[in-house]
Amino acid sequence: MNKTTSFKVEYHQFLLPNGEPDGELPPLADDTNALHALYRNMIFTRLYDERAVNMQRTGQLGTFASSLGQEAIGAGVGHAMQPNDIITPSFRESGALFFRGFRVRDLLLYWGGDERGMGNPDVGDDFPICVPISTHATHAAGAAFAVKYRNEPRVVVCLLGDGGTSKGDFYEAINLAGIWNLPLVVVINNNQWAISVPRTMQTKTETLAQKAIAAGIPGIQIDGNDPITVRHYVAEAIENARSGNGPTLIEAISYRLSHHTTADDATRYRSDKELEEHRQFDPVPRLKRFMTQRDIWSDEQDEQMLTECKAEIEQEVKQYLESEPQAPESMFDSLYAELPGELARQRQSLLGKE
Amino acid sequence: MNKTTSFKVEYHQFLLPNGEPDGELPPLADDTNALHALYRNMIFTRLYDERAVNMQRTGQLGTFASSLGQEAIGAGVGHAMQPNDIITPSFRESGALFFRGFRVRDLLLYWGGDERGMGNPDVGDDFPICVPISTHATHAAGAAFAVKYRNEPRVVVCLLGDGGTSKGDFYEAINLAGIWNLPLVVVINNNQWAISVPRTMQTKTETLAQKAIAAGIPGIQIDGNDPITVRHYVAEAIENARSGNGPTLIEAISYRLSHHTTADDATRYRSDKELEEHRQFDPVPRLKRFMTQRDIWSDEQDEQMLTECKAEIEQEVKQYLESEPQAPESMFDSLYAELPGELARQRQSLLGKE
Amino acid sequence: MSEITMIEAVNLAMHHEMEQDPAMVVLGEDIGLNGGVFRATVGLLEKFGDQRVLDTPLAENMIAGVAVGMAAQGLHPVAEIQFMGFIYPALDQMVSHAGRMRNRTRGRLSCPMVLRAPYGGGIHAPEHHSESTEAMFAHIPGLRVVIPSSPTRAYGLLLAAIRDPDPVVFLEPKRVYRLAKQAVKDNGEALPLDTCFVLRPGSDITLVSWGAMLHETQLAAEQLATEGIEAEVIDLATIKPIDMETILESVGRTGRCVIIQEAARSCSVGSEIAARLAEDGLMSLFAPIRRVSGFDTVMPMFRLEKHYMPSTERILQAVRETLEYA
Amino acid sequence: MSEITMIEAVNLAMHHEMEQDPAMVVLGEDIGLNGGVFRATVGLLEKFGDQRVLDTPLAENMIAGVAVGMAAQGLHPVAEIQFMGFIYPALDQMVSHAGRMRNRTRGRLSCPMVLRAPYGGGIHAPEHHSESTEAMFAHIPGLRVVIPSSPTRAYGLLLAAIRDPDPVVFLEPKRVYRLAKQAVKDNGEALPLDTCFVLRPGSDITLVSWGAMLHETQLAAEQLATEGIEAEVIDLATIKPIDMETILESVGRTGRCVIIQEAARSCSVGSEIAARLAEDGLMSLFAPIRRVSGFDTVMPMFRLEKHYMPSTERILQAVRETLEYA
Ligand SMILES: Cc1ncc(C[n+]2csc(CCOP(=O)(O)OP(=O)(O)O)c2C)c(N)n1
Ligand SMILES: Cc1ncc(C[n+]2csc(CCOP(=O)(O)OP(=O)(O)O)c2C)c(N)n1
Ligand SMILES: [Mg+2]
Ligand SMILES: [Mg+2]
Repeated sequence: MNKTTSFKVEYHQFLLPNGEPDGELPPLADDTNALHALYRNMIFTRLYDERAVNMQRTGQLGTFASSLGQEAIGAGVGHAMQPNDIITPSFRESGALFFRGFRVRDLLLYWGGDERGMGNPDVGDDFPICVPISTHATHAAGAAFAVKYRNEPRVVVCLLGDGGTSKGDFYEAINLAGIWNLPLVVVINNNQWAISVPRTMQTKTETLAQKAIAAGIPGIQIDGNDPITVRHYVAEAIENARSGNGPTLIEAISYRLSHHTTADDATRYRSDKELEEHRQFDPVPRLKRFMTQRDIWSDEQDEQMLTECKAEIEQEVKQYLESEPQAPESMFDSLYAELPGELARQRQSLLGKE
Repeated sequence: MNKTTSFKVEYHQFLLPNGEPDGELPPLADDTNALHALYRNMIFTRLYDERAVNMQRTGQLGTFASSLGQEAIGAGVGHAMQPNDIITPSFRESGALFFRGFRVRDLLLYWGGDERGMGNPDVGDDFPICVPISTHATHAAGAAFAVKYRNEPRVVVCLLGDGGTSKGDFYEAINLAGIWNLPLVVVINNNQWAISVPRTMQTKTETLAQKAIAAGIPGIQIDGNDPITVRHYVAEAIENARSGNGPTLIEAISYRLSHHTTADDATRYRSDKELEEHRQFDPVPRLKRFMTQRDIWSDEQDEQMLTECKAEIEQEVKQYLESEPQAPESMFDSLYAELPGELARQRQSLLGKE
Repeated sequence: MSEITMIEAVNLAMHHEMEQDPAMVVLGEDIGLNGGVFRATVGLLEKFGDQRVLDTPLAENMIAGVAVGMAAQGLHPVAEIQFMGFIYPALDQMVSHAGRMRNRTRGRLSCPMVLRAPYGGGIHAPEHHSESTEAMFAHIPGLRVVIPSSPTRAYGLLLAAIRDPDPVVFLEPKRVYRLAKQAVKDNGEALPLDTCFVLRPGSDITLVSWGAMLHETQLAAEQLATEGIEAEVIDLATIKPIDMETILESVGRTGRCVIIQEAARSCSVGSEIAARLAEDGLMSLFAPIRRVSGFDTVMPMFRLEKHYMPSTERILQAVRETLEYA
Repeated sequence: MSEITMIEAVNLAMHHEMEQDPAMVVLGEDIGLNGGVFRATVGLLEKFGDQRVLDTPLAENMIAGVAVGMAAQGLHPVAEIQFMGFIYPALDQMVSHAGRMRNRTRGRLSCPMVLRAPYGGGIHAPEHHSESTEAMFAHIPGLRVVIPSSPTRAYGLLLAAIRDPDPVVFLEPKRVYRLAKQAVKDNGEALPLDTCFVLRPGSDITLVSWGAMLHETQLAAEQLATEGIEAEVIDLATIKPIDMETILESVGRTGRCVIIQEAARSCSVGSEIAARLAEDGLMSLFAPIRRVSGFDTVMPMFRLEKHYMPSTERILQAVRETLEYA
């Protein structure tokens, strides 16, 4: 007996690299406020990145991971989420975090080596930045269970990278999300590189989206450099999850135009040619061109927005630079709800009062 | 832009549950020696299991995992392998291990709580039984790399269960096998249960074979209760891997007719009805009927073989029961190639000579 | 109030707390219909349904990670790892996230989860089913590690662990699961998570132990008593934090200490207690601190396990040498 | 013979051994074209090709498991974990398989692998990049754990680790990677894997440390020398097994001991050394054994890391208190 089971993965894109629409556009394309918000977030993130990289160079910040070239993913995801939804971010999704209520100073504190960055009490239930790759995927599943358990109309969005799809955590999490029908959307930022390891050495699959098939959940591939595509399909998956229809895996195809982090030198392993070829797919000019063509954006607006964003960022940088360091003993003070006696003594010894 | 990538998983079966052929048969079906060997291995394994379960009941053995109902998988896999190939077994594949050169006394020693069981020096390079689920999948990948690295025409076969496919190790291993094009065949013994957790609670996927799609490698589903199917497709995958064509994932569908182990009581979580329904798929009568229909097996042969197998098993049981326990200090003696000084002192203290 | 075993006490505590606390959920492998391979969760599924008693796919890293995610979002998950030998994939989540969530977010999020696992040898189990690696968890900042040694303490300590606002690793000495019965009152009273229990007062020597080894330790103390030697027996109970006050006070009186553990010796909980005594109690010691422990070998398969695990004889020998030391 | 840094010495040892040993392969994340994020593997890919220098997908559990599989089948894999903060998924393989393969098969198979990882704080790295959890590995039977503290010792110990027929966890204090240069002879000579190094002889007090903390420890010793106090400084170097002979001999002479480690305190390597001294060297002690260590807190993010890591002042204070103890 021979039987065959079939599967498929679809690829979606609305805007071509030059900003021209490719076929019919979704309603979102007519929502000027939404487009402006997406654009502003991308610009803001890019300016923030630039500033942060400079601060790292001058010793005002630690190692920093830029999202240059991939801003459409953070913007699209952040904009697609409802305030009450929950994000479990990787370390490269500043744009999404700005939409979630994290301030520049929070992120600078974090990359400046200060726990308070992830402690902003106004942020709600969002998870902190996760450094160990893909270990947050199972948190996302657990959080999705929690909101489902309480019948809350909330969805969890997990962001991770192409490298992150090689780690067992990722599979374990999507497998659970499938079988438990969790309100979870996992977005892969496929920026083609995991530090120096190219996507082609990470896995033999043609797509990363097809990894969803291993969990029995829908998986789609989208142009991650088109903010309209990202916003549209992530929102669709989120609302689908909110309606009780379970998880989706989305592979957003992008490209890391920066070094991996400020500690990395990509010229060691990546050709200039490849890098230059990918500049044409840059999401920022793409959306700008689209908006300009549609007459909902002008150079003046652009100038003004740049100025505003820069001013806001400078204001935040100032706050960061002026922030008093935490007291050394703060390393004890949020460790447990109630500090055990033996640690209270260690704390005293740190204060020099043994 | 919309593009679609497609994937498929095929299901294969040669013999129907009643032993009738289902369509064209492979050459193997005409190889009487091979069929006799497969049948003998299944019978032998079943008798061994029965004996071992009894020994556990009478305190002569520890917890024991029977493969009742799933003998076609061990037989098919073991027979398909060349002597020089390498197996990484789970704990439920006695039949395959008998083909590999492990003796009944070795397995009894192992389940009797004695390390020497896996130490049989005649066994070659095969890996020992692996108890932590799926942790041996990456060993299989590493071993497959080693033989490929040395240009040896050898293939590694990894056996694991349906439950084992939920664990990150499994995905990480097949992903690596795909991208490194390793000579590896992973066979899932899908016996429908992981202790009390049914296949349907393990994952949402329609098949387990489709998990191969996440690694970009071929995945097929086969009737794991038809020894001809198992032997045929596993051999095909092995020879394919040997020819440099990379890994295959095979889901062999079977059913656990026993309790999980002697420590388990399946009546707690499994209906008698389900159990009874699955008896009709039993691989042992299936092959016997096929051979009888083809006139290559008789009741006399059956009787004689049973007698022979029982005698051999009793002989082995005797060897096991008469085996002198290892010296207590043996726990030190194979730990390191050279025992560090501090451990030499602990060893002395065990001997009461501090 | 009936007499129950430790495993029944564990079960009772979970029943009690699920009744009280709608945020409590239980998850793990085979914990639903099967009631757990040791029957710790028997009856929970029937009583609280399959949204609160969750059979998971087979993946310990996932179980721990999902518990972290649940706990950070207001649930009180109690996750079971079937045997401690399979807990290592969960360790990453415990060290990288569970122990850090509160600190990393300066208290914005927290991680009130319990990770339960049966541990230790002596039941003739297969390979990997008899480990005692509590020290690895006791080394991890931000966690609490608890080991009960009797039905009453299992009940009270597990309640405390579930109610604790921080992550607790709760290790159950499986050899004790059905060893003895005790009257356990289902009164919902928790025990403290930072206090030793003095099981037997004594003035000649202090014996510190935890989990199943208290059995041999108490037998040794009884034997010594017949010889007129009064050993004080302390059940450590909370492995992290360690209640050194009680131990120091005792050793301050007895001047002699033997630590008994089943785990391998190097970098273990016994090492920590000895080190703290050498730091804070040195001058009250009349004799070297002896550790009676498992060897720094792989726990042997069961035919030899009794040679690995400290016996009453080995304890007695160490005690005698310590007492005779001059 | 040129002066090189520790990271160059690590690189040199791997170059040397790959040349000698065709069974040696190197694997890990970013170790190929990129030469490793710390440049430990620079030049290996170019010289030995992509079948011996293997960039892996991103999965530490897989890296360790694959190394176990390779090693069991005759290769000598040297696997890199990019930072110790990401080593935990690999721990399962180390405890469940690497440390057991020889024992479980009574020597039929073995596991001659090395798991290398940079560890420790002090370089202002992001979260999870500054841990010191060597104690977890030192607790695992069947492993060896090695920590070099200088270029020459890195070269000789890494060669020994690669040649050792059993699994070795090789932890490199990344703060020392480029701290100082030393003349290292590329003569292929390995150092022993069971012996301390006495870096400075002394008769007044014994200071035991390893890895990066030897820097502060030696500064403290120098300061003490200006005051006429001669501290003996011992580089533990092999964390498992521990060379207690050397330490006991030293403390037998000095009667005083301070142990300095960057790691959290509870159930650590320092605990083990103190415990063994309290067991086998108690009567030679004139003063309590002090441990100067990281706190039992999460390693803080880098703005505060210097308050976590033992400073020369903290060492000096502990030494003074130990010397003044009467
Ligand atoms: C478990 C783990 N291993 C290694 C690292 C070190 N590391 C940081 S980022 C990175 C690559 C991640 O690649 P990808 O998932 O594609 O994300 P990207 O950096 O491209 O956004 C690595 C290896 C880590 N943070 N966590
Ligand atoms: C990592 C790990 N977790 C849990 C267990 C306990 N356990 C032993 S067998 C088993 C179920 C395995 O199911 P499956 O993979 O389908 O194999 P089967 O027993 O059906 O052959 C479990 C949970 C284990 N051995 N290893
Ligand atoms: Mg990437
Ligand atoms: Mg199964």
